[in-house]
Amino acid sequence: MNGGAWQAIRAVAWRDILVAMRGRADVLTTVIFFAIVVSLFPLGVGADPGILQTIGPGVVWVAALLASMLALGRLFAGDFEDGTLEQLVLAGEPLAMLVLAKVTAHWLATGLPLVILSPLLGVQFGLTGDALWVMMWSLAIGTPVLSLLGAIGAALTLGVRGAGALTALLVLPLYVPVLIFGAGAVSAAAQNMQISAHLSLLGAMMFTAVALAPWAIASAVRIALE
Amino acid sequence: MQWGSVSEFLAMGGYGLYVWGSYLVTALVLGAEVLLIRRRGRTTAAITGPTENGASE
Amino acid sequence: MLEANAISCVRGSRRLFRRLSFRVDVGTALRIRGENGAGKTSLLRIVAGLSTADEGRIAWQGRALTEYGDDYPKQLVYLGHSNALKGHLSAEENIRLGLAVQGIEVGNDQARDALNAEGLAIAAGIPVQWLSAGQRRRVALTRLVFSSARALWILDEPFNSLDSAAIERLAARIAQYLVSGGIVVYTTHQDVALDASVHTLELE
Amino acid sequence: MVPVFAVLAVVLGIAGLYVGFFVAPTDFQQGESYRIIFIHVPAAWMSMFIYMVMAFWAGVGLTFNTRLSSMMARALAPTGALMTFLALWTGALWGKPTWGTWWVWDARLTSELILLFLYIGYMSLAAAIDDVRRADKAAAVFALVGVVNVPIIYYSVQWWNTLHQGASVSLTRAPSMAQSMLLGMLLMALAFWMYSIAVSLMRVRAIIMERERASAWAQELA
Repeated sequence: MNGGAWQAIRAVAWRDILVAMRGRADVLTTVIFFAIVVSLFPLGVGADPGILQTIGPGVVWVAALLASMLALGRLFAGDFEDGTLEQLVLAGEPLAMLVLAKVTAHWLATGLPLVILSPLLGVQFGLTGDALWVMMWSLAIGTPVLSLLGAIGAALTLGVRGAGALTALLVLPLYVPVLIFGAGAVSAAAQNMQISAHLSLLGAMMFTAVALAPWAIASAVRIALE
Repeated sequence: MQWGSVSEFLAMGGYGLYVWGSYLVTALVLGAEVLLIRRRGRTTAAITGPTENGASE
Repeated sequence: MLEANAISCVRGSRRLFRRLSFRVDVGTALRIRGENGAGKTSLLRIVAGLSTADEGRIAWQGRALTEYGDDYPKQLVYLGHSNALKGHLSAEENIRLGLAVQGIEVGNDQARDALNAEGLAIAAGIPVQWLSAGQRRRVALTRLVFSSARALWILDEPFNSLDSAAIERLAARIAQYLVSGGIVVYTTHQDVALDASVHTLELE
Repeated sequence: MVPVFAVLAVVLGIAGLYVGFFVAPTDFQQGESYRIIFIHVPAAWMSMFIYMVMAFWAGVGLTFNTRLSSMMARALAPTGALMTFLALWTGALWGKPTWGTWWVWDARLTSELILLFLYIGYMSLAAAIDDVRRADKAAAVFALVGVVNVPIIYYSVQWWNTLHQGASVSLTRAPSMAQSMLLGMLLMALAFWMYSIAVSLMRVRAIIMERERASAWAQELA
């Protein structure tokens, strides 16, 4: 990759991070949504520690999944309306790389906070040190996949009526494998069973997503701008 | 040919509800699909009418 | 040299134009006229390579756009209806980062000088969303200061919401760019005099 | 061409049903309820097969920009979704007498459910976009992304099922297949295949006519 491409990628990522920092409200909504959804479950299911401990991993993971899906609305929509997305396509650099830069910046603003907050919420469910540690790891590996898959849905539904709900409908089925192995890893750790299988499969999904998703996102963006 | 009588066939060894339930719904659904498509074809043909290139054969 | 022969474009179930041909040589500008919805913007987007014509072919320096891939966009600047500015960021940041994405390196002071020349010194540091429409358009147009190296400018209603002084400045800059061997394809509903050779294309 | 497949579908269907109900013996373990297999398994196979064919046409339409292949993909989707629904419906009705519950979190049924969501996602994306050409292309991208994910979803659900349930409750272990049972199922599968082709061709003709009407109006307007 020549210098120009790297410079463009850095500029795209840095610009999005700046925008995320300036518009902190958006970042906070994702994290607060995550916290609220997690704390709803004990109210619904009752505070019996036994139950909470078994459903804890699944609840935190589903909440993280929904929170990251909620945040997808801001990934391309803003750039689509103000015309910056067009300039990305006309930058003459591989669009898949520029899009990957955007998703990375988006993950830093919305995925990473979930990872950092998750142990705090795991404690609510009586999960111990080991399970909490694995929860952070599984989310750290899993949330990038959620962002990448979600970005495909977000790009496909640009400028479409009811894009939010439609993106959810498109990406939730694709999230299933990530949820299974993510939550599986945490509940395995909670019963101090083997977790290496879960995490390595999650890792495999992450690398596949990083390799393949950008091309799908790029073609979806080009189609949206036609 | 192990069905003694029609009623035995319908009873389907006591599972009649489930077996016929599935077959009936399948038949209904497939039949409905065919009818819907035919209606969809006819409405388009009706609207198109005799266009200059006679698209609705 | 930009050339289009027999291009046509259908959007949804409406045909915008059919069998349209034109040629724009170095140093000349092509103004595209037509009422709203006649397909002016669609034509500009086709020329920029953002979308593809249903029929016909566009050639840039003799080669069809389809053969270029990523290096055709490298030779043009496209300014659409929207200003391509991020509201949260300041004018300076928008220019610097916006151009960096296009591969044009611009330092802080260069950006500030360009904004001063455009009379936007005070606005350089504040988020663009608090500027007026005219000021935002002028910030967007400042990109042209750094794009004279590009061979083709595609401008969609560049004079929109500009005051007369700004219109004159822009007209002068376009004329100067044309003299230095550039090509401009643009649309405008205001009759702005450009002292360069301008052809007009009417879209019914 | 449609009538050919329609006739084939009917003939194979009747043959299959005949074999299924009158030749195949009663299953010693499940009694007569297993006869649902004659539509459950073909429907499940077709739901997977149609998604692959749909993704193939979508891919062709996307790469070669051929409108007809995108239309073919759009024509296949509803039938595929229907087959998935039938697989789920018959699976539930089969589960009730055999395991006492309408819905069983069996690996295959669960992935069928997710496949249904993928179909619905494809169709609603295509329907939500007004510009027909963009709708075809966007839906095609989703179909391709889907087809890459279907095996991943299938195996992760499989893995998840063995983890939580153990292999006891599973449809995969079909009852020991007497010769005639297998024949009945294969005949029905072929019948479903012919049916799907016939119905999709009918629908693609309707889509072509609709789009010709749309462009015919464009000519008159211009």
